[in-house]
Amino acid sequence: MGNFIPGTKKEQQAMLQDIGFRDWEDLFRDIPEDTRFRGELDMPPGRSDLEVEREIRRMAGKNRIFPVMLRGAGAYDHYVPAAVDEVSSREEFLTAYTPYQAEISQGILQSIFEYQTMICELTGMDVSNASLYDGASAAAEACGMACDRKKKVLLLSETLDPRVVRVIRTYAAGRGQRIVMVPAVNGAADPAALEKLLGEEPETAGFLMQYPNYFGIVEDADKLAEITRRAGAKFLMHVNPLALGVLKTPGEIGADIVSGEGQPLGLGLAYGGPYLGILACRKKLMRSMVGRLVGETKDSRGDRGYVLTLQAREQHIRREKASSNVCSNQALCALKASVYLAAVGPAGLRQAAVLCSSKAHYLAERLAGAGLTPAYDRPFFHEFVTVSRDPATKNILHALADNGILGGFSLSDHEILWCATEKNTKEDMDRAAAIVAETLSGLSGRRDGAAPGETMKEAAKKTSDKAVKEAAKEMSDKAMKEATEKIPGKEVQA
Amino acid sequence: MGNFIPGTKKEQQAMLQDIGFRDWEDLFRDIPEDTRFRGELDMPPGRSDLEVEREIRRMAGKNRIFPVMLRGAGAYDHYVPAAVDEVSSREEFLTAYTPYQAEISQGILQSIFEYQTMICELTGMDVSNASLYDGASAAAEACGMACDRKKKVLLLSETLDPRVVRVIRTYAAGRGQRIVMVPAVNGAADPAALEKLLGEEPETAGFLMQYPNYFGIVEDADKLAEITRRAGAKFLMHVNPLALGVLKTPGEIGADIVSGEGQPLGLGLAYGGPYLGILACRKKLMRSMVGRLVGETKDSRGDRGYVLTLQAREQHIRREKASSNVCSNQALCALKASVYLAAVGPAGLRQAAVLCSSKAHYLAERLAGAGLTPAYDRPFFHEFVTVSRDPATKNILHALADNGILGGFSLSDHEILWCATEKNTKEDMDRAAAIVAETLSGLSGRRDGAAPGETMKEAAKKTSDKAVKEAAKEMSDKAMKEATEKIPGKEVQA
Amino acid sequence: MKLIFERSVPGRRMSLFPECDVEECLPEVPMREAPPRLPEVSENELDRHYTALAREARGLNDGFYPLGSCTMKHNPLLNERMAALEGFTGVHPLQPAETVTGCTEVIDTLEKYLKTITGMDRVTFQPAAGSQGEFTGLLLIRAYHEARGEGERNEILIPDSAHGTNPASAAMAGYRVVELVSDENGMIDLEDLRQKAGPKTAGLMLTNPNTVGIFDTDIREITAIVHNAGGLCYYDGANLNAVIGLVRPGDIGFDVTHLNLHKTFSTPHGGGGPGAGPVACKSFLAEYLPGLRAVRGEAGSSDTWQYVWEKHSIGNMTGFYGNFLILVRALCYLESLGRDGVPELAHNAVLNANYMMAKLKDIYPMAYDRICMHEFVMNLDSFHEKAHVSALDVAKALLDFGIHPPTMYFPLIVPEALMVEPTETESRETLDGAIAAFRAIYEAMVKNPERVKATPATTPVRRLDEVTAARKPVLKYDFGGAE
Amino acid sequence: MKLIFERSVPGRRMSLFPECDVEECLPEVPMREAPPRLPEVSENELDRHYTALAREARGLNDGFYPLGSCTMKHNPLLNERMAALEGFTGVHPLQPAETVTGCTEVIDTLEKYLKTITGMDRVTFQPAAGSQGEFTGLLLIRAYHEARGEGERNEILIPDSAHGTNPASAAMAGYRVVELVSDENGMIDLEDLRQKAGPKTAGLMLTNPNTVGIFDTDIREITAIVHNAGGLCYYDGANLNAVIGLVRPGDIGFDVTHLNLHKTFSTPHGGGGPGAGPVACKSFLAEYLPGLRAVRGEAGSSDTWQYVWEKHSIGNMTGFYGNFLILVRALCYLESLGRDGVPELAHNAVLNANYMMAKLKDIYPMAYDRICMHEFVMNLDSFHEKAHVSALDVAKALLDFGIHPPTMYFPLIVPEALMVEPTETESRETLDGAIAAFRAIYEAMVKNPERVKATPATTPVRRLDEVTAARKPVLKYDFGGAE
Repeated sequence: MGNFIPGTKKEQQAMLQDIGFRDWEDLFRDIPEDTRFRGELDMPPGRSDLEVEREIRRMAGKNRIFPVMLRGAGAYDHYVPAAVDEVSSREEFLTAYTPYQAEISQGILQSIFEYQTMICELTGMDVSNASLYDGASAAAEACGMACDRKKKVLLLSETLDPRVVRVIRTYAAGRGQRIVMVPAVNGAADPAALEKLLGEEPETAGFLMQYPNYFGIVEDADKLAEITRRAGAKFLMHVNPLALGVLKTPGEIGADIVSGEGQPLGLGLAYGGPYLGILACRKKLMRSMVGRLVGETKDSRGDRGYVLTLQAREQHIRREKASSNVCSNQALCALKASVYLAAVGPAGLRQAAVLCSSKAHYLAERLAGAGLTPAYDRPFFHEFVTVSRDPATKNILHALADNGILGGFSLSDHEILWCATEKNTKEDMDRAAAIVAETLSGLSGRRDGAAPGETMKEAAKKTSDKAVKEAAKEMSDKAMKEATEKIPGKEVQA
Repeated sequence: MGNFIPGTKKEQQAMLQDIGFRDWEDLFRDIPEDTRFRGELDMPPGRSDLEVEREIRRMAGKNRIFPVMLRGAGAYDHYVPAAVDEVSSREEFLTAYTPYQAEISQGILQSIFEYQTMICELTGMDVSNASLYDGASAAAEACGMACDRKKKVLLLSETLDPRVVRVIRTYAAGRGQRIVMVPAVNGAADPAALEKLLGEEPETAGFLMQYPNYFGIVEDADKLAEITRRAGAKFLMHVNPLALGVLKTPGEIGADIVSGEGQPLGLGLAYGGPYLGILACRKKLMRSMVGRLVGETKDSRGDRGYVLTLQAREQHIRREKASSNVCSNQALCALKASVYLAAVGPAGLRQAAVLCSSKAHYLAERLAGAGLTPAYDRPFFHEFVTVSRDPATKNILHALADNGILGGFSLSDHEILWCATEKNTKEDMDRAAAIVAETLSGLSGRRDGAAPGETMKEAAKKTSDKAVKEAAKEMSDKAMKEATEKIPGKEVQA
Repeated sequence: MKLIFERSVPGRRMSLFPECDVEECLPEVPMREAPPRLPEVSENELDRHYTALAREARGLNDGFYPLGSCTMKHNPLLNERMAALEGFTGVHPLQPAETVTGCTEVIDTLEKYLKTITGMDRVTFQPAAGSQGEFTGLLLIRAYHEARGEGERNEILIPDSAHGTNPASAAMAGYRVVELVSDENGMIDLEDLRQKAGPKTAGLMLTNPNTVGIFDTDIREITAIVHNAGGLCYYDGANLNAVIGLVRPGDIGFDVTHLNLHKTFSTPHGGGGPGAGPVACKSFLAEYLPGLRAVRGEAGSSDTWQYVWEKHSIGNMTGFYGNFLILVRALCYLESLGRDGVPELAHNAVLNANYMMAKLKDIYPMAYDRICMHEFVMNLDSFHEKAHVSALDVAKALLDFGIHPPTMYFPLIVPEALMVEPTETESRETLDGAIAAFRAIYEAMVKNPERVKATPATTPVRRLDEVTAARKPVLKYDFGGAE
Repeated sequence: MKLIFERSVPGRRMSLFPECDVEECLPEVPMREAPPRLPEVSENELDRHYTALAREARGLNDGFYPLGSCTMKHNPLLNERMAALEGFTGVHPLQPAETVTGCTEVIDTLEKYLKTITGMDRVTFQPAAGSQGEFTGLLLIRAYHEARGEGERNEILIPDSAHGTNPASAAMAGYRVVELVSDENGMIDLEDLRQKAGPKTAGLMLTNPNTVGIFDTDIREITAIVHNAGGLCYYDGANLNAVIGLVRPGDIGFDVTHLNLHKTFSTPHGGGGPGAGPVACKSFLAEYLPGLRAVRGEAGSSDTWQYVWEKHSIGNMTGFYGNFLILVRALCYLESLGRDGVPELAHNAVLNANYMMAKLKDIYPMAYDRICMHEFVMNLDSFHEKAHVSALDVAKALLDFGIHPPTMYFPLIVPEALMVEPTETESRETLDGAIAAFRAIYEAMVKNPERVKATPATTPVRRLDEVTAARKPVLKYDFGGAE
């Protein structure tokens, strides 16, 4: 049994007696007997390291690790440079507490200051906080920041990640804020609908869109920003930071608050966590920023140094009047992201973005050739949705899984959300497309869809069957609605 | 392509010109053209980290990792505490050079001083060096230390690990030393033969035995030591340091020089290396000790500190008169062993030794019950040899491998050298014995051997068939001889 | 120390990604005007930069860390090895449930252990931190009252000694905070509570032992008063380390609690996160729990796993299933401890705190002169009055002894507070060393208070100007030139 | 700093091993009288101890390390990740050959790369270090001569500038060492060589560039003279970093060479080891190579792998197949560099050395005033004469600038030598920083030599008394009491 207590029983007894206690009971005499738990915990007896390791390895061994992943939908299979693990596993970073004692915590404070700077560079914002729990909760905090006493309505694009929407809804419920969804057309928020809702809801605090959106589409953010700001509401963007290696920045677009999921920046998939919540804003919103901030200052000898700052916003001073209850960040995850961004640099980040985009477009073409029609006719980054004529999703994903490939994420019986990253090779994608083609031809025999080997563009040109397209569109809208509903009754992931 | 050169091509060009060179050719103008290699290296083009990792992982994936190992024979499957990896992967230890600059290398120097102390504690010797390459080369250096100008004959027990013998022979050939093997009886060096050889070879420098020996047997070291020392030769022992957690120490037995393989002390199997050569001796031999030594001293303020010392023995001062050409140690491996020994402590080391011994004895009983007779009637630690009536070795090992078990090491068609450690569970060993029993009964049908389920003791009692025992004995002696021959023509490991 | 941006040289880079093996292609959308000014460095430079930062950081591995209320106990090394297994790190959160049964076993096993430790019936691992756990717990309470048509209950009772997160969480959940007064022992004033509990009361938030390190002996009466008023009781698990295995919140009237895996359950703090703040509750609240749960399909299809929601789930706190890798570490820890190891840790946490308190109380005034639990609070008001030496000064002086200072100025009800929590993983010699340091600082203060106020003198930087930092915030590197 | 034994308290321990699940049993043989006095500590204490040691160690990650002849280049981080893969670390060396084909591929691929880099025909990975590589190479030479009935050849020619390991290795291999004189350029005196090469000559050991950092331009003539005398030529690969990809020992008359994977091929030095010293040779020496090699069985049984010996193998240098995990790292490195990256590294290694030399030679006298290769040697005899400041003093002064000093007092043919090898993985800023430090030390010496002699002042300990250490050796901890 490991208990990590250095002192032997004899030492413990000696210490007890040294300070005037007979035994453990005596030490705990202040705790009333009727509050004591006198039973035995329903746990196995303690175990040695060797045994614990064997047991935990057994559990890890039960999971299936897919050598090839074509699934994203909010968590992305990117390459993690060795430096990221090396740095973040150093015990000085791993086991430190929040750097309240600045004199002996410059290493951590500076690393956060560097992180804040990098996030500002990526987003084009003026202020980044020290990080939050994950992308979804960061988006929820962004929404909270946008609201005030008068303005408590938030417009969310229907093309947001449904998991992000869920967290926003959960947070908003507590805060008494109202969520209104802005409908989408062809996979992107409908500008007309947004304009209309902004008119109908004068208490609107802000509008939040995702960039690229849940379906991988890069929406016309400039137009949406312009409409939003014209109505006097704040423009919020939820971003994939890796895509910001190339895309026009939220700063350039005119966003007021930016949230994002930092997982693509060197964090493993890890069954969904720990991830990294990015949150940044314009300078004017600095004092309503949620979470920790590190600032530069000088020490008593005039040397540069870093401290936690603007703590007047925070809960340990403001208590119930704080901007949020957040009192930690994901410092180690922010460190990982910093090391990632320092390792790739501007050129490497661009390269990663170009690789992701290029591979996704190649995959889309190959899947179109295999018979999976693109669901939307919009520019996309590294994710896209396909529609099948038959309800083939399950068959396709099973066939891929049988070949060691985690296929795209099922949106419906007909729709799949695919993703490609720099880790996917041409060969892997060709193999996946061949498996898809085989599955589809096995399912339906061939009708008038795309012939195998056709490219997406060719297929799109050919698909003149309006009814099919409409059907696909409807299904896709339905899936979207279901996904963004507050509580689905039951959800099966396949 | 990774080249790890910080400077860009432009920077490189600027530096070249800054110091007066036109280009690379100009910088290398002193190298005669007729010595230059102007071809292209027969290697692939450089690759990115992602690609290299994919390629190397592919290679690692080709190896088979056995979840259960019952094989030792010089490399042991022990539990490696997490602390060992944690400490030894710190870049300060990993990437440092030999601690020649003592002022900034106290951490490494002290860790070696601690290692030296621990090895002295384990072996009962006065002086340990800072470590050598592996057990075999340490034994070879021990033999070299034992010799002088007059005494150049080394007696080696036939029960030594044949791989150790090979390295000793290789080293001795260079040094012009002569090796004479001391024959074994029933798996242990024959005291009478040793006494006779010592009489016949007046130039004998020393006698080397292994403890426990290659077949797992703990020989009567006291008697062998007494005979050796009476003849005026040095008594050398090659040890398993883990067994020294319980066994009478070489110091108590009266050894002059101790070598050993440190791999059991927290080093992985790693396909044979890097391992750790242990070398320790009596104080009187200190100045002929091979390799590095760290000593305690004081700094100019009187503070305690550590330095490399007694360097007058070493090759960078003595050149061809040095005690050896060794100019590095296995510092990181010695560090691992130190951390291991600090983690287990005296009680943990004893526990590990008791577990190993107990499991091996249980395994021997179960295998005897399954039909594999013990080859020798001697006390053993955690290895032992079995004999089968039929030439069943290959079948047994294949059957075990099919079940994820790396069986014992094949010594011959009939003989297997088994090992058990603290990592083997009763269940695993029962399973292995059942597979052995099944294989044997499938092979031969049952004759008059042990009935399944019999214990070793019962089986030994029953086996009265002298001829079988003799045959087994003979085979085993033959295997031993072959194993210790200098160069087998061909060796197949199964 | 240089910033990484100051080590950057244009054009330098590492080689991480392969050439593109398909046609290069970006969407036809507006692109950023200029690349982000990220550092451009070689791996060697990067490695040295972060090594230099690490050398100016302080981990538990660097020495004693008696930060009150933070439970800075040893983080077992095995846990890190286990959390790094590819079988965990390589799992996509949206994989089919039947391919992640190892993760599910981790979660289910940890839930089982936390249930028996808390005396509760169900656990959710959604919350990524203690504060999010509080928020979650309050949303459960809110959902409960609303379902019963008692949505008008809009007050949460919180003692004045509470950590600021409690009121902040209550506010986030839309509640009005009603502050309870502590008595001279730092315990809840029952009369005050009786007056404030009523038809508006949604619930009570309490940690026990409380933030001054004292176990509130009226706890059963306190929870009964709240229950009688129709409210629910929330146990803030921040101080569970003192009584784990000895007292279970579920046994003494609490309905819901969060646990800090990064405190009581030994997962590393990471310089401020990630932690994990699972919430345990009684069965009547289970239907409101957030997040999806993987369960084995109905009989007859035992190989089919699926994800299900609770009937009236409040939603999601984080995108997927919380900070999973933190759960792996906590599970390792509990597997190591086992049923007997759990109460032992509480014994020794309390022993170590009382030992230090006993050895210091002759010169360091304690806020409460009674047996403490896992931590104790000094009141250095008299130091300040006599020698103008503040709690801050004493804390900074400890830095020169290589000791991480205690928590300062918390709880708010104690002036010039220093809160010391040694934890059970410290040896007697470490405690004795810290005691000697405290006593040496006291001696220095008596002889020469200015010396104490001039500390620290051995740290990479000296006392930092926090006022200017807040007044003229510089929150990112200034690259110079036009922005 | 405490020794780990001084942190030990009887009875403390970690919990690493399970209870015994079978009957406990030890062989009936004599047991040790008392347990070894190993440390008794908790994991927390152990972790802190080694952290404290690490903080007083200096890795490449801590800064510039221009140790001449040691090639302290950056150790790529990916290599460590790859060497830690369980697919490598978990392989028993005596597993059946067909279950270790991944290891065999590592070895065979690395052999292929080292063959093309050296211009040789075969490689053995048996030697665990450069010195063992030398010994191996000499045993090959010995076996060759003996096989031809020329066993009387018992002399090895070695320049006076050589590293001490060369003569020591020759002695170990049973050879008499004949020293060759260096000329005023640090190169071999051809006349001297012609006189000494003869029927007794077994071979020549040479490194080129030599230990003073100069490429011996007569190299082809040198090897021809030795060959004509019937001897073989051994290339000491210690300085290969200067010319890798540009000059191949196999092309310029060498028959056998060792390589230091921990120098040229970026594997970490580990504080003194483990490294690896593979030996490459021409095909006529291959039949003598040591160690077993896994090969695929004959045609028709392509799935059967087996281990084979060379026909006249000299035996084994290490127990199994050398330091395998070091090979994995070197392979990673070469996979990263590729055919174009290899010569680039040599270019930049030489550029960096010449850059530093050019920026220092106005005040620091160079032993040889000509283009250097990857390192250069200063001769500070004049400093010593003028200001009584020795090479040692300059080295120690560099410590206060956070720079690891160059190699001191080597090679022996240069008095007051400092040998500087920057390596290719250092940036211009790092070189400029070191140049500034050297210049500052020079200024200090001119103004106040005593200040230089009082260095280092910023290190955990000051200059240590090495004389007493050697005179009264204390080589292990004194536990006190009766031993």
